[in-house]
Amino acid sequence: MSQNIPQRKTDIGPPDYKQFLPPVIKKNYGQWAYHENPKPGVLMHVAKSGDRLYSVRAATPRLVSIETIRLFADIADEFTGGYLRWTSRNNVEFLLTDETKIDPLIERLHKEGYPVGGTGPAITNIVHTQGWIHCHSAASDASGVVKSVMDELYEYFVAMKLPAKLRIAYACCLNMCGAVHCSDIAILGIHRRAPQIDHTQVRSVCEVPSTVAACPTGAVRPTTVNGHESVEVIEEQCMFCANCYTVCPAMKLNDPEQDGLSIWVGGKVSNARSEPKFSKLAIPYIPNNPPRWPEAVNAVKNIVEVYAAGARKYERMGEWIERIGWPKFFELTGIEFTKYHIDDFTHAGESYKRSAHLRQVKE
Amino acid sequence: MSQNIPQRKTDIGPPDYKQFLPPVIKKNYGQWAYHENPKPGVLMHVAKSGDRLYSVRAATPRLVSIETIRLFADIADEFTGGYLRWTSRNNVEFLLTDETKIDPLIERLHKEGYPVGGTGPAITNIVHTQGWIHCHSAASDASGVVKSVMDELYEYFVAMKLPAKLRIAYACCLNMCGAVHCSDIAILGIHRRAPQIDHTQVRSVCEVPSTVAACPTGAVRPTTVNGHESVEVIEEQCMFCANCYTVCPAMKLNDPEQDGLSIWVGGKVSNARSEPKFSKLAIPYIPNNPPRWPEAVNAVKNIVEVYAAGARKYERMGEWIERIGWPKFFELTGIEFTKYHIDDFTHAGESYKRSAHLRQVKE
Amino acid sequence: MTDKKRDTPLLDELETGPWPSFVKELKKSADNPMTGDLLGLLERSYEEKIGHWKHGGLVGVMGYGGGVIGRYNDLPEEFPHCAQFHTLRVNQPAGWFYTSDVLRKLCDIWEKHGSGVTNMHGSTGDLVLLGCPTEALEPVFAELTELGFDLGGSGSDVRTPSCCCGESRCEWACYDTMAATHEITNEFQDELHRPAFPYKFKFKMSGCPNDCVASIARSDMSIIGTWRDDIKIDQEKVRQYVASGEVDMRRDVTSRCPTRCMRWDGTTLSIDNSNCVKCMHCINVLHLALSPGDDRGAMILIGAKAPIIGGALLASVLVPFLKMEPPYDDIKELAEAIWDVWGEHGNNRERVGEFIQRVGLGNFLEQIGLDPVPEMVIQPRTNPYIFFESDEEEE
Amino acid sequence: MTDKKRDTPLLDELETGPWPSFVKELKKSADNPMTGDLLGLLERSYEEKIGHWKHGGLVGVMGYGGGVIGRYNDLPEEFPHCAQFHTLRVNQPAGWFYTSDVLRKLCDIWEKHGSGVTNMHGSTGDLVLLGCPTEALEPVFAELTELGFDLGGSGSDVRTPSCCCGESRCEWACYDTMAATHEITNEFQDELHRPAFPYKFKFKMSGCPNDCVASIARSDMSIIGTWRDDIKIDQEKVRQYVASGEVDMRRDVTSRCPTRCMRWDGTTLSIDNSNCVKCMHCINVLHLALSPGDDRGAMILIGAKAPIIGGALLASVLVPFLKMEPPYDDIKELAEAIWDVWGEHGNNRERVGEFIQRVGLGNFLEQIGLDPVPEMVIQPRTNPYIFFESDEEEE
Ligand code: SRM
Ligand code: SRM
Ligand code: SRM
Ligand code: SRM
Ligand code: SF4
Ligand code: SF4
Ligand code: SF4
Ligand code: SF4
Ligand code: SF4
Ligand code: SF4
Ligand code: SF4
Ligand code: SF4
Repeated sequence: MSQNIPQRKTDIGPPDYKQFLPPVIKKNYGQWAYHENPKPGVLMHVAKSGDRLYSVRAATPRLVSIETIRLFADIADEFTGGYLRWTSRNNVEFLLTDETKIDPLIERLHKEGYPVGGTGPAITNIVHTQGWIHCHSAASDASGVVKSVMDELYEYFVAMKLPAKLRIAYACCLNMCGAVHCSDIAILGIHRRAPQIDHTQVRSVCEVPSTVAACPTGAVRPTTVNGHESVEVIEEQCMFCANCYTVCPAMKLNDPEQDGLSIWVGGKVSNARSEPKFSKLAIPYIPNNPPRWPEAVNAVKNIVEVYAAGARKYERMGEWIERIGWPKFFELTGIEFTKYHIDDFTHAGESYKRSAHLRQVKE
Repeated sequence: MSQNIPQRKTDIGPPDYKQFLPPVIKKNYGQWAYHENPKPGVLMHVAKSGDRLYSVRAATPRLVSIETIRLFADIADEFTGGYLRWTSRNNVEFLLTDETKIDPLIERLHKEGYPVGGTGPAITNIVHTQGWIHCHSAASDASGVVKSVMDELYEYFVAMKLPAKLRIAYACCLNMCGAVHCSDIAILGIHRRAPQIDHTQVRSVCEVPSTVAACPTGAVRPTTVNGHESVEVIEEQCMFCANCYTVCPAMKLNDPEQDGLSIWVGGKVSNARSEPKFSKLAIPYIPNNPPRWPEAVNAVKNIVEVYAAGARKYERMGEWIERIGWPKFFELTGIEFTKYHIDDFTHAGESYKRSAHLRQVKE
Repeated sequence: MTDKKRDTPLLDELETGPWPSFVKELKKSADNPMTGDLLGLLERSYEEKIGHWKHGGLVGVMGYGGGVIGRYNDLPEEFPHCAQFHTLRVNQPAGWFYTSDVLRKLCDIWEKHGSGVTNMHGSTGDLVLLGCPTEALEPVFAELTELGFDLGGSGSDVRTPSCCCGESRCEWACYDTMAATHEITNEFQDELHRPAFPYKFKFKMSGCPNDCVASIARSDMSIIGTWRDDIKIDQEKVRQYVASGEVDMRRDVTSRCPTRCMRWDGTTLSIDNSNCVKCMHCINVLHLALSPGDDRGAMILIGAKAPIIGGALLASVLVPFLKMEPPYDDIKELAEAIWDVWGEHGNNRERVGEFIQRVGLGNFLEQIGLDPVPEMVIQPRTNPYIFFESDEEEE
Repeated sequence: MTDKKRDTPLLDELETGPWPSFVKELKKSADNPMTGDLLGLLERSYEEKIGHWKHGGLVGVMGYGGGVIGRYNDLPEEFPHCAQFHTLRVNQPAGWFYTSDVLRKLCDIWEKHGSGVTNMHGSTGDLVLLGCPTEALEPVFAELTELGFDLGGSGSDVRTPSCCCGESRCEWACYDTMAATHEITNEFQDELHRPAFPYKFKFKMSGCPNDCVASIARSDMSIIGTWRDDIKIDQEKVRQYVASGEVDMRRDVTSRCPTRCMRWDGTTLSIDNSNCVKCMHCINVLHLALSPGDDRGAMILIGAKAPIIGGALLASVLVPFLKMEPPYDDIKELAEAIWDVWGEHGNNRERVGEFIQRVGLGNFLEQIGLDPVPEMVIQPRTNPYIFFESDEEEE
């Protein structure tokens, strides 16, 4: 059992964060007075003691090579005494106290290809997932779509010119590992073909009852194929969620022609002003078009631009849409409203408009 | 087949309303300019032509004898030229043009025991149902509860001293024939004991499959009793809705000790300001205590008074509660919040507080 | 025994107090033996805290499947005169308008054959004749039709439509609710009298979003008047409201507008009508100064109902705006299209609102031939469970 | 063949443009044969528009049930070096703080045994080492623990908790998120490493309602800082904001307060704190002038998750306010009470939020021993389907 295994400890837990904190933080921990955001990507936190901490935030593609981490380590040594952190949205932050080093640091990061920005009313890094890099379930790539979209929205990362923060998330399948369900704009990989069953594989790797139970619509039924227990799928009842595939690898949904992306809008997480909101369907389907997914990129860009032009200061995407009404959102963006936009899942009825409160109806 | 049946027409539909309209309405139909509410129970509608119509509104117990209808007819002849109507909330309205007759008419109606009021920011008649007068399903009486409550709230009918309209509804069982689900205050008869099955009756008058299908929680199961098909009820799964009883008379839920009333608040129908709202549970259970249901009367009165003291002008019950928050409503009214208040039906999760937006929490 | 039955000490307590007493009403008709017995039976319920009516009973008038609710008491030996105590639901005239003359004639019929007790009116809107023995049903019906009245609905049919008084009196009515109700009731006499649906189907018509017949909460098809142009403002009268101190524009009006689309600058009220949701509030408050626009019509909402069994539903938007012109063919055709689909695919005892939830509004629209529009929803779906159709996939 | 594999014209297009390129990152490590093959495999996916990974695979380190995601490609003959390409989820230090020194050591380990590719960080918060052959799992793990790092969660266990930077830098933090996260992560090492729950269980800690780790959307137990006394106002600084023209008090602040509980009279800002719902907006905007009160703590919310399978859930209020004091026993006990109930009665693959929906929040509270309070709901129930309990009936 223990052959070849080097000496090791277990259950030690993560390292104590305190050892990685810069002195200015250790000293002023919990004693911060206020902050400012002097320029895109730069935060200044001022302690009650008067001490100042500067955080310089740079974009990363999240998927980074150890060469890049070493580069960041070198940069940290040069500018911050070796201190840095990552943010909850995969940006790297260099933590320094010497104000004069900010501009050289920014310059250096830009030179290395890691632009500084993402603070304040801006678009910050896209929270995303594995895609074709690592996940069996992916209906599209993740990193490639993110790169393509951010190349196009770059100006909104390096400047603070939007009405409010705009959070984009990406997930490559309905498991939504990437916060997609509560984002200002979300891009979601979707399947559109019922699972193709490999009956031989079912036999060897799947439990029929748990596969049947996995399907929320009851589309998966037990059956017998060539005298062996297997499953079948009632295609009209399938909405391509892939939950059956998660429990049974023999139920592949991936399909080069049918897979693609959908776009969602108007979610948020923060409690600022309005309560957290789910993202809502904007565009049901856009075909996969690697390497740059131009249709998806344009769709996202269009939504950002219409929002930027119409929203009031401090108004997040969803707050703006609720103010103008969904009919107006579809009108302004030119997106078509279809039956797919109308919820038909468990709580569907709760989304029907149950009042006479309607804005001016076009003739 | 046609023995003893007098000559008769069918499918003639209701009489044409036009023949019952007073001349001032016929003349100014669709040509009204504005209205005023000069005093409680009196409306003045002014036509573009300058003509005026006065409507004097009197309470009725809805359940009225033909003697009373004849009395109203006589009063109408005396004051309005014979014209009258009923409202959507069971008040009677006398329709006249001669302003000088208003006060004598009011006096007369009061003398006969039919008080005038119910307009404007007031409590108007209670929309209600049959109760023990006529329905097999009733968990309490209707008319008796209504009479008891309105005796106590009378002052709010004959004056216009509330922040806004306050609509009360009563229904004697969960079928809610009386608009209970969208009322400022609703009183609802409820059962609290699972159906007692009369197996002999099941055999003769019920279909087992439809009885089983009627139960929303799956509490009714087919079974065999003394060799005959019948049903049984899993008591823990029963929430006393009586739907099984509606389709199968052998499943009686009525019970002198367990039946009673529940109180609901904060619903509305109009689209004014806020969208229509459902009523929400305030008090899960109050025992039946005829003939005057004092506990229920006091509970309703308490809610009315707390509302009257706290709401702003034009704020309906539900709007007031939403402004101050439900925790405050329970605090101010002294009503206990229990697990029964927490929804556990189909869309229960939609009622959980899914945000950090909380008012000051008491220590 | 008659005496003992008439002894009603508990009910007598409900004769006191300022509110009109239903016990007094019953006593007014108590010479009628049916009502006499009813009083005794009710007193018994008050003593025992339980009802004494039995479940349903198949009675009615010939050729009709609805309009009568059969009812028998469970103590027929003690209270024989109300042993059979059915109700007749008489279709009220639109808007509940009557003359003294016609009321007296109705009373005469009911005195002759029934208990003399009525409900003015039932919750659905019918004039309810409460307490009819089986053998009197046909004579009452014959005399009613002779007088020009017909029965309303009961069972799985169109239920008696009802409406607010609308244009007969109310300046806010955006269409003629009474005319529409009368027309629709007459058009669907067969559907009203002969239950052939999966369940009941109620129409209610309100002239404006104040919804004075609670149509959005209580009808399968709710027709609510509205407008699509701008609110009309008489600025002079607005200023008078303010000058008189009667209205505080911010507190009472602009801050209560649900979309805050109004501005009062001290002299002029302006409304961003593109964001007005026609809630009626400002018009209600400033009723001498404001009124609905001129381009009036109605919206159609679908599927309200009481909670049994999937939970109560408010009606939801089906047609955001429709000009309401006699003979209201659009509405008739829409209703028929709905009945076709629901009639064929609806389960027994499944209201149309529940049916739509089951099949999905999108599919329902497709089946009745309406295009989806964003006005129908509060918001698009939040879950990713889209039933993509394969023809689409082929595109 | 190596050459042909390295020919990646589609991916190469993603090296251009201003945003940092993941393709460049891959190429930086492409001397590593694993990453070289990964590039080839990915190019194939771009050509074919389909992924080339196979479903799961039971691999891990000894004694642990989680922390490693097994992954195999489906073209092992063409791309043998990434035929086994597992990931190790390394539990990040709270707040994602590092020194250059420790990062270099991590890189050295990963260079020695793995692909050289990482995710900084995964969506749950782990430092993800992407691409490890099976035989290297144990050596990597041993070297990681030697360096002071441990694995995070995967499978049906506690998932790696994460938090916002909180008191390390942010003046709004209402409790010490990093300390709480570190403490809770260490307390539950066993639950984190040895899956024994019905499904995953995520903790996320945010210092205030801005919720910078999206805890309310993405964690089974969301701990959000808040306060229960009054917002602190420096009136002088408020006036400076106005004087400088930077802030329009009505447009930017008072009219955006969700409960409109603020008043600005031109010189003084007053807040009706009893109606403030602590949304943070006014503090966010007037950050130099306003701050959360002094009586700080956190609320606990429960049950957020992604849509699979009943639809996405946001977390809902479980404890409206709790003082957050080390060693956070209240929270530990609460979590354990929840796991006991959910562990016993939860279905396989049923998140705690779904479990609560199934059994009902009321019952769940009873089982974990919390009293119901109105703060837990938006509103009380609207349907009348109350499961009255019979002991109550007996009272
Ligand atoms: C560094 C970071 C926390 C961390 O520990 O990593 C952080 C840091 C700050 N956040 Fe945040 N937020 C961070 C993720 C978030 C998230 C989570 C997310 O996006 O996934 C949210 C919720 C987003 C949402 O609602 O969808 C978030 C919602 C906010 C808000 C509320 C914004 C709003 O109006 O809705 C504020 C307040 C503000 O911006 O005025 C805020 C404010 C701040 C402040 C000003 C707090 C402070 O005083 O330090 C920090 C700088 C903000 C900035 O970037 O402009 N932070 N912030 C995260 C940076 C992510 C990044 O790299 O871009
Ligand atoms: C007569 C009647 C219609 C009918 O055809 O029978 C009617 C008549 C008027 N209603 Fe109504 N409403 C009538 C039932 C309703 C109902 C239905 C109900 O209560 O079941 C509602 C919806 C109630 C709800 O939301 O729960 C209703 C909500 C309104 C409103 C909106 C009130 C609000 O702020 O929410 C107004 C506007 C107002 O009061 O300013 C209104 C206004 C009016 C006006 C002023 C309209 C007019 O210009 O003629 C009428 C006199 C109102 C008054 O009584 O103060 N009427 N009104 C009904 C009288 C019932 C009664 O006997 O008391
Ligand atoms: C008479 C009346 C109550 C009243 O006192 O006014 C009434 C009485 C009955 N209703 Fe009702 N409903 C009456 C209006 C309503 C309304 C209100 C409305 O129409 O605006 C509702 C709520 C709105 C709706 O339709 O959802 C209503 C919702 C029900 C339900 C629940 C239906 C549902 O889908 O949830 C039932 C149960 C059923 O249909 O089996 C029901 C069933 C009944 C039955 C037939 C009892 C039964 O199970 O057989 C009651 C007969 C009582 C009796 O002994 O006379 N009654 N019923 C109302 C009809 C009078 C009229 O024609 O004017
Ligand atoms: C690596 C990561 C995505 C990433 O690129 O960052 C990830 C990757 C996977 N997730 Fe996830 N999830 C990851 C964060 C999330 C999150 C976000 C979060 O934790 O904040 C979510 C949404 C929040 C939630 O938990 O609900 C998430 C919701 C899921 C689900 C849906 C769970 C649900 O209850 O709805 C699944 C399906 C499952 O569990 O069977 C899933 C399953 C998976 C699996 C294990 C696929 C599977 O079916 O076996 C993926 C392995 C991918 C791979 O090949 O490495 N992943 N997953 C994230 C973990 C990295 C880390 O440890 O830091
Ligand atoms: S979102 Fe789906 S495809 Fe993407 S990493 Fe998560 S489980 Fe895999
Ligand atoms: S993809 Fe989802 S809906 Fe389709 S069969 Fe599988 S589990 Fe059922
Ligand atoms: S509410 Fe129930 S008990 Fe009352 S009349 Fe309607 S069906 Fe009968
Ligand atoms: S009363 Fe309702 S819940 Fe109880 S058994 Fe009958 S149908 Fe089922
Ligand atoms: S619904 Fe509108 S039109 Fe009809 S009576 Fe009420 S206020 Fe007037
Ligand atoms: S009708 Fe309602 S929404 Fe329209 S302006 Fe008036 S108050 Fe605002
Ligand atoms: S959640 Fe609050 S405390 Fe934490 S970083 Fe964001 S703003 Fe600061
Ligand atoms: S924190 Fe939010 S709710 Fe409280 S006063 Fe400020 S804006 Fe209003």
